Parts: sequence; C-alpha cells; structure tokens
Amino acid sequence: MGNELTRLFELFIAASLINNFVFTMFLGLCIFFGVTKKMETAVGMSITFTAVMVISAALSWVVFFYVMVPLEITFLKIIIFIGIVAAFVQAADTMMRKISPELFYKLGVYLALIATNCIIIAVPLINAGEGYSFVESLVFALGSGAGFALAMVIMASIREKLDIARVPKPFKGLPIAFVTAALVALAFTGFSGLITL
Amino acid sequence: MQDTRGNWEIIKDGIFSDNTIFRLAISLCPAIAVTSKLKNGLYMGLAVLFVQTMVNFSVSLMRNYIHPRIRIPIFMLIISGWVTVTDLMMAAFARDVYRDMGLYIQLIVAFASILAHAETFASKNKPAPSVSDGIGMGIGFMIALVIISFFRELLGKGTLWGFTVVEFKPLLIMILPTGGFIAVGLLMGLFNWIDMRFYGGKGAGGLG
Amino acid sequence: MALAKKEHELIVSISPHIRSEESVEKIMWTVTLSLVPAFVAGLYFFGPAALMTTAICIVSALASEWLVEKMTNRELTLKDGSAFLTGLLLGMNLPPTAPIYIPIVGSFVAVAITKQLFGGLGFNIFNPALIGRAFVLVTWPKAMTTWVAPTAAFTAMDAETTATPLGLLKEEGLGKLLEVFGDKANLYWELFLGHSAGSLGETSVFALLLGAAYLLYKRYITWQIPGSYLATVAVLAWVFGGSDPETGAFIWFAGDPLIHLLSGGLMLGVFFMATDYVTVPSVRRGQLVFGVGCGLITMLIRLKGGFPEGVMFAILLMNCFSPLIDRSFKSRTFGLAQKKEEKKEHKH
Amino acid sequence: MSLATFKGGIHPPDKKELSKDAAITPASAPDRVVIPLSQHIGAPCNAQVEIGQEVKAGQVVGSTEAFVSAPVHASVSGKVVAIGEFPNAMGRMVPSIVIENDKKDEWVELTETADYLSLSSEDLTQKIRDAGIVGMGGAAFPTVVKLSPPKEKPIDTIILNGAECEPYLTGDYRLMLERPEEIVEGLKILMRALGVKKGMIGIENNKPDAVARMKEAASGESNIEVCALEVKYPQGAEKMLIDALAGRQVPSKGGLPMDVGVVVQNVGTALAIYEAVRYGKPLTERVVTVSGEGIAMPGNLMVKIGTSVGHLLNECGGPKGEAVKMLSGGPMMGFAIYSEDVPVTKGTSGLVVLPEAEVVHDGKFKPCIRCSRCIDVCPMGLMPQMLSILSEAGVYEECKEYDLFDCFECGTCAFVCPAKRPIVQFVRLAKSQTKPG
Repeated sequence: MGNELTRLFELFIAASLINNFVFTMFLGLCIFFGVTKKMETAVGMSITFTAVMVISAALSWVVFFYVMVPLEITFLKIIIFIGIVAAFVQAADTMMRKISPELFYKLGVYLALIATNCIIIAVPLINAGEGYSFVESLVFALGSGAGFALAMVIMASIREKLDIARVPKPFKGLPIAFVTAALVALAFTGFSGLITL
Repeated sequence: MQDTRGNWEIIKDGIFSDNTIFRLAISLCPAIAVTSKLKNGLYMGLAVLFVQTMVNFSVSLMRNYIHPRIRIPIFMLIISGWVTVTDLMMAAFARDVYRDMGLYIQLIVAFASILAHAETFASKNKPAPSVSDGIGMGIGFMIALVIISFFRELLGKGTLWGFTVVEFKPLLIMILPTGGFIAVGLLMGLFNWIDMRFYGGKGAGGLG
Repeated sequence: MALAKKEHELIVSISPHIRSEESVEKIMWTVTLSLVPAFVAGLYFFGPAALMTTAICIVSALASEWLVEKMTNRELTLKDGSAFLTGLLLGMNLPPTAPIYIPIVGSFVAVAITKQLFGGLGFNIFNPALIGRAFVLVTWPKAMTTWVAPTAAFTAMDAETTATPLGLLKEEGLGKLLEVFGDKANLYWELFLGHSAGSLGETSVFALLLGAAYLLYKRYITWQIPGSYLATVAVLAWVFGGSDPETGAFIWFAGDPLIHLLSGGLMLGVFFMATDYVTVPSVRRGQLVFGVGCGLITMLIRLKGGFPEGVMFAILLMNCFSPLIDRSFKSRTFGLAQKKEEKKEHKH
Repeated sequence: MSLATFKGGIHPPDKKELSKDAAITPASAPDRVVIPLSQHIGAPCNAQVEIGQEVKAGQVVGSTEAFVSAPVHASVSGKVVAIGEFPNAMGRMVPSIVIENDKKDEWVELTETADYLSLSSEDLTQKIRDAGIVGMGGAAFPTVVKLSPPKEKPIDTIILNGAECEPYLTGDYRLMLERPEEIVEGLKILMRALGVKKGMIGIENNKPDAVARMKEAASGESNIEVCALEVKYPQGAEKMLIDALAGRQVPSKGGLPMDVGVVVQNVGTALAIYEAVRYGKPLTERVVTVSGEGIAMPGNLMVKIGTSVGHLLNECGGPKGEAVKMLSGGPMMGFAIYSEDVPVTKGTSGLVVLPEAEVVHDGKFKPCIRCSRCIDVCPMGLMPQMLSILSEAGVYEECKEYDLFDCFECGTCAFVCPAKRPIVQFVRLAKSQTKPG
C-alpha cells in the first residue's frame, strides 16, 4: 500500500516537473504561447485544462480497456479518443451553461479551444501507450495538468515583466517568449534524474 | 468565398508568406519536439504534407454534401482517419523514426493548422486548388522543420542524417528541449530582422 | 540686478535636488571587489589555470556586451561593470581547467542572450552568469564535471582529477568522504578554507564570507535571502540528510548540516547569485519566500536529484518564480491596515 | 528609549549648520512687492483694490467667498501700480497685485484682544480666517479649513510640526528658539478653537536646544507634550508625524489627518495664529531661510510677503561665486526657480542657493536594477520602482494597482536611486495621465 502510494506520488512528480508537458515534451505550445499574455486567462485556462484532462483520461481509459481492447480495434484509438474528448467537451459546455452560467462565463470560453488541443489528446494516447492502470491514468492526467498550470502561471508572470522590457525589436513578442521558454526549460533540467521510474 | 489565385501562387504563399511555423506560429509542438534530427524533421514534414493534402482533397470533394452545422466533427473525423493511415504506414515502413516520434505523428490530429486549412480553404474551393493549398502548406511546414532540424542536428551532434559532417565538441544542448526552444526563438527573431531590415516588414509576431 | 545667473541660465529641474552618492557603477564594482578574496583563494588553490579561465570569461563577457550593444545601436555600458561582474562570476563558477571554448560560449550566452536579448541590465529574468553556467554544463557535461585536486595545479601541469566533496557524498556516501579527508573536524576545516575540489571560486568558504560580510556591512545585500536560504538548507540537511553509515538506510534527523553548508557552490550562490537585484523579488517578504524556495530545491536536488549540486538550478528555478512572488508580495501601503479595520467596523 | 518615528525614510546631509545660528532679522523694506492672489491651495482671490489706489499695510487686497481659500493682505503701505499676471515660484503665471512701497509702513488699525482664550471657538476661527492664515510649512493649505472638520470626524489631538526635516531650512528652528512662548499660545488657541484636550509638539532631535526651549515654554501646560523625534526625512510629513506621535496611520487612498482625529499645524503657523488672534495682525510676513553653499551670508530673515527673491539675495550678501540653481523651499521637495524676480509667498519656507559643485545634473538615467532601496525607504510603503517602470513604459493605469495616488512626492526614492531615475517625475506624469480611484 505504502509502496503503491509512493509510486503514484512519483508518477505525479514525474508528470508535472520532470517530464513537464510544456518544457520537456513540447505539448500545448500554441496555448502556452497564445494565452500567457495575461495572468487571469492563464489561470482560467489551466484550471479548465486540468479538469478536462482528468475526466477525459478516465473516460478514454474505460473505453480503451473495456471496448477497444476486447474488440481489437486499438488501431482506431486516435479517432475514438478525439471523439470522446470532443463529445465530452460539448457535453461539459452544455451542462455548464445550464448549471452554472457564472462558471461558464469564467471558464467556458476556453472550452472551445480544447477539443483540438494536442495536450488534451496526448494524455489518453500516452495512458494507452504506457498501459497505465485506471488510478495511474488519473494521477498522470492530474500531474500533467498541474505541470501545465505551473508552466502557464510562470510564463504569464514573466511575460508581464517582458512586456515593459527593452527587448530588441525583431525579438519582441513570440521570439523572446521562445527564448524565455528555453531558459525556463534549462532551469527545469535541474529536476532531471529526481525520480527514476 | 472562392479563391482566385492560381495553383502555383497558392503553393508559394503556403510556403512563404503564410508559413505555418515562422509566420503564423501555430502547430509549434512538433517543430521543437521532433527536430533534434534532420531525418525526423523531414519525415514529420512529409507526414504533415501528406495528411494536409489528403484532408484538403477529401474535404473539397465532400464540401457540397456536408451540412454546415456538423462540419467540424466531420472534418475531425476525416483528419483523424488520414492521421491513422499515416500512423500505421509510418509504423510499418519507418520503424526507427516511428520509435522516436510515434506520439507526435498521432498528435498531428490535433494540429490547429490542418483543421484551419480544411475549414477556411478546402471546404470552399474545388479539389485542384485545395490540393495546391495542402501542398503549399505542407511544403512550407516541411521546410521549416528541415531548417530547424538541420541546425539542431549539426550543432548538437556534428552530424546530418546521422553522418558525421564536422568534427568538434558538439553542443549537446541543441538536441535537448532548451535547444529546441532557443533555435526556434532565434530563427524567428532572425527572420523578423531580415524582414524588417530588407523588406520593410513590421515583423511577424504571430500570436505574440 | 544680475546677482545670480540670468534667467535662462538658472538650472530648473524637478525635485529632489539632492541625490545620494550611490550609483549602479559603484554597486557593481563594489560587488566585484568583494569577490576578490574568493578569487585569490581560487588562484592559490588551482594556480594559473584559474586565472586563465576567469580572464577569458571576463574578456568574452565584455566583448559580447559591446557586440550586442553595437548591433542594436544601444548606449555602450561596458563601464557600468555589470558585464565584467557577470564574467567574473561565471569564471568563478567553472572548473579551473575548463577547456577554452567553455568560458567563451558561457559568457556569450550569459551576456548576449540572457541579458541583452531581454533588454539589457535591469530587464533580464534570469541570473546571466548562472544561465551561462547551466548552458555549458548541459552542453558539455563531461568537461564541466572534471575537477582537479586543489593543490595539484602548482606541482604539475597535468593535474590529478578527483571528485568534489558533494560528488563523493552523493556517489559513495559519508564514509568515503571521511576516508578522504580524515576525520570530521578536518573535513570541516578543509572545506572552510577551500582546500577541496570544485569550481575555482566556490571552494573557499572563508574568503567568500569575507566578501559577503563586506557587502552586508555596506548594505549592498540584506540578510533576508542569504538568511532564509542558509537556514532552510541547514534544517533540511539535518532532517533529511541522515543515513546509517553501515547500511546506508535513511534515518530521520541525523543529517550533518555543516557539510552541506560548507560544500559545493552554496556560499557563492547564496551571497553573490541569489542576491542579484534584478532577478529576485523586490519586496523583502518576497525575498524570504525566495530564499526558502532556493533552499528547498537545493536540498531536493542534492539529496534526491540527478546532480550532486543543486544551488545553480535552485536559483534559476526560483528566478522563474520571482515575477510571480513579486505579484503576490507587494509592499504594504501606509495606512492600508487602518482602512481595513474601518471597513470591518462598518460591517458590524 | 528610542525616539518616536515612522517606517522607512532617509538621512540626507542636513546642512543646517549654515544658517542655524543666525538669529531672525527683519529684511529691509523692498521698493515694491508683488502679491499673488493665489498663494494657497484652493480658489484664488479676487482683487479688492484698483490700480493707482493707496493701500496701507495689513489692508485686504484680495478675497473670495470660497471655503477653501484665504484672503490676501498688503504687506507694505503704498500705491497699487499694477494688477496682472506675474510668475510665481513654480513658474506659473498667477494674477498678482504690485504695490510700490512708500516706506512709511503705515498700518491699518488692528484690534487687539488681551483675553483671547476666553473667545468662543467661532470667534477664534473667524479671526484666523480674516488674517488669511495658511499652512506655512510649504503646502499652504488654508488653516481655517482644518479648523472646521465635519461633525462625524471628531478631533482629539493637535500636533504642532517642528520637525523641519528638509535640509538647509532653519526658520522653524529659530522661531522655536526665539519665540517659544508665543508658539505655545498659538497651540492653545488652536486647541480652544477645536475644543481639543491634547496638544503635541514634535521636533527632530537634531535640534535639542529647540526641544529644551519648547519644553520649558510648555512646562506650565499639563496637556501639551513636547516630543523629540528621530532625525529622518520625511519626518515632517503630516502622515509620518501623526504615525510617530499619535501612533495612528492616516488611511490610504485619500485619507486625511482628520480621519484619525488629528489636526497638524506648522510651528510658524501657530505663531501667526497667535499674532492674528492676540493682535489682530494679518499674515503679511514670514520667516524665510536663505541658505545654501552659493550664498555669501546665509541667514533667517523676516520677509514681507511679495518681496522678490532677488531682494533677499541682496540682503544676504549676494551669491558666492556663481550660483547656478535656486530653490524655493528645501532641496527634497522644493521647486527650482528660474528667475530671481519671483516673489516670496505665504508658503515660501526657504531660498536655497546652490553653486555648480552642489548641483545634481539630471543627466541620463539608467534602467531600474530593482535594488529595492526605494521600497525600503518609501515612507508610504509604496513600490516606487514599479511606479517608475510602469510610468516609463507608458502603462499609467497599472500604476494605480501600486497605489499611485498615495505618493506625496517626498523624493525619498529618487534620492536613494542608484540608477538616478527621476522617479518623482515619473509619478507626476502617471498622476497627470490617470484619474484617482
């Protein structure tokens, strides 16, 4: 039991810090560079993304192991996973509108961007590829979401500072954001070797 | 809205003025993730070229039969279908490359640019220009990946396509994550500079 | 009645009309001065190679600064001492016998990319010298972790390579470390003096403390970051750093804080890198958080991570968080507390 | 026991030795005076005289019905020769009355009141209003306004400000040495006018003899306390003084001393109040410290309002060497004046003349290096570094998140800034580009 918990904890740390989606796996970069100009959006986005990642990981796991594996149609996983995510996002959108318009006003705007985002679809694909158990899948999704959120918040706070910096003109905007991401990624290499799974 | 440009022009624009990576700055994930080797960069580019062209072709063929309300799901289905085809082909015929970047091949499905081209171009144009658009975008994408991976492999390992080109103490960092970000950032800044210096452009900030 | 100068010749400017004598140049050169003892110690222990490495660092740092400022048509700022200081700090963070391309590339990355590309002095997000070092460490891991024994440099040109105390501790345990240094008292003493392998400017705790004391006395640095950083490292080393000498099994509250405090780049990092004005939070309370964060990550990496030393990565990682800390810890505006109390009363 | 003070602050060289031993002497009568109709914060006065009219000293020459305002009196007897726009010390053109001095020093009839402490609160306030008294520490806020607080804000303490924390200035110090009893009487009048039981006098501890003299003068008064304060700029700022002496912080975002039950008056103002109530004398003269390394004989002069700065320079032996900069007020918050023709007004506490060697040239400044010095010293607990960076970048609205409007421009931040950034200028720019709130 203790061992199991330690392993899950390590999985979480690995997913959030060591194999950070943004800084070491390069996933979700469009979002990462696109919406980190304002702290508020970055936070809203991170919360929404983490929630969607965890829930779609759960749904995909169930479908993958109870439907696709028995039917031997795992080669269709791309199509099916994207269907699941899209359907779930659509459902979440509708439910939020009805149940909590306030929350929808805050987070719903980001939902539209989610369906076609690689960071969301990557989670079930990796879970399936690694053969994670149900709980492991959830922890992995949660860790990835936390790592993504961390990256978003760091980047948003740095970019507020960059906005008023005297960056040479050709590098203003995206190029300097890339260089910043490079240096953050360099700092994150400090975490490498922290946990060997 | 029918596009009035000729096929060649469409291809050219896709490669240069609407370059996905350097000018529009979308679908960046593979630009960094798979470009530590020239070979991977080229294969990724080919995969995207294939998928985009086929998606544009299929969407264009079916454009008059798709109900507008459900067009996005249909497009997604088409895209994921072609991505699956690519995925399986790669797995079968290019095993070493596939081991390196299987996940990213699968993730082509989530490229905003592919859906964008299907939605804004292919669904409104005849098959021939749509294919041109797909080819243009794909080649532009491929060129960008090749440029980035060229620099990264050369600097990071001193090799190209796995063959040793120069003997020196390679900058290992260039094939690591940091190197990917820094290469894209510096190349983008360089292109902006060239654009501003010689063509009087304002610099493409992309999403920034 | 022309007593004073004529109208248009009187100087008109905005208040205040007097200024303190502090200046950016003065700060930079004073910090540079305070690094001299540690640098001299490095020369003493590692010989001419240390001088060579540092000199190349400084020259290429200045060259990079000049080059970028020329290219971007900026005012030349070589005299303000910041590039010189960056070069010196980077040099002191390198192995004494680093091959020549390491200081050159490191300085370029430090000054041109980490500082100038972000807008020059005052706008960089990361500590330039540390990014320079991290860059070359990741790029040439082997050359950057080849250490020479501290006295060998004088006796022979081909210095004997060895491991740093922290490297020994991590790879082979405390027992091996004591075997090399004799007993604990001797280990402490040698570490304090700087008679151990490591980067050329980081080994002598004594010399570094001398410089740090001067900076503290001149109030160029304050106690918040060094204090919280060192305290966190000491506590964590004590709580989590212990293991059974026979079996290597983990024991709570049995660690040796002194070894961790005296070894590696901690003292250099704590007093000269983690206190770099530009890249740390501005408000003192935020600086406490910064220091604790640095301490946490340092010990996390030292005890659990893939590297024997974590000071550099800890400071860089906390540099990432500085803007966030700055957002969360603003200074307390005079009279704000009163306003809140008033509001409370109104509610009742 | 450590002395009362506030958090933050700086220790600029105080330079008071230049003029602190010079007793207050009356300046010679000027040939003409230029009396601005707006010498205070609030509505300007309307001229009550005409060109060519003969006026006596103490005669009202300008007044208005506006609440936040104070009437203006002739400081000499003579003939009104011009009414028009003349420059003041801040370089602004203001409507002024020019009187040619006939040097007869004829006064209007003044009503003396020997048992002034038996007057009612209303009568006292009216006398103070008629005398045109404003805060003489520099801000020139009409005193009568502070004496009429709204009912829901009861006042329980009056603080006399004898801190005089600006370098060079010694006028208040000389007044406390030379006329302590009258200052204490002024305080008693204020306490009676507001019905307040507690009076305090705060003096920076670099003036121990002034502390002693004031203590002696107030020894008979059980409800008046004289306190020595730590020597630190800006100890004399109203909010800092209240914090140090009463232990109360005036609320941020537009709070006033009356919100914490305190009224602060300058010691010079207290003296003027005493003279106004006891002798019916309007505010027509004030102490001006003429000092600085660029003046031959620094001193403290009793000067008629409206006297030109050039006349004062003459009185003090003229400039020593080449004076290149002149300040109205102290070097921390005073204004650099561009002409020696500007007049002394009710708010002019000093004239500082600086030679080249003492002048700080506002050359190129550097980017902020975030050294935190300004944050440490800001008496208002602000982050001047952020204000200056944001203002420089032109994002003025964001400055409000850093409590822009709580800054009272004391200059402490700019004094310590190693990058020599003109922080006060940036703050003023941001303030002018945004609205409070």
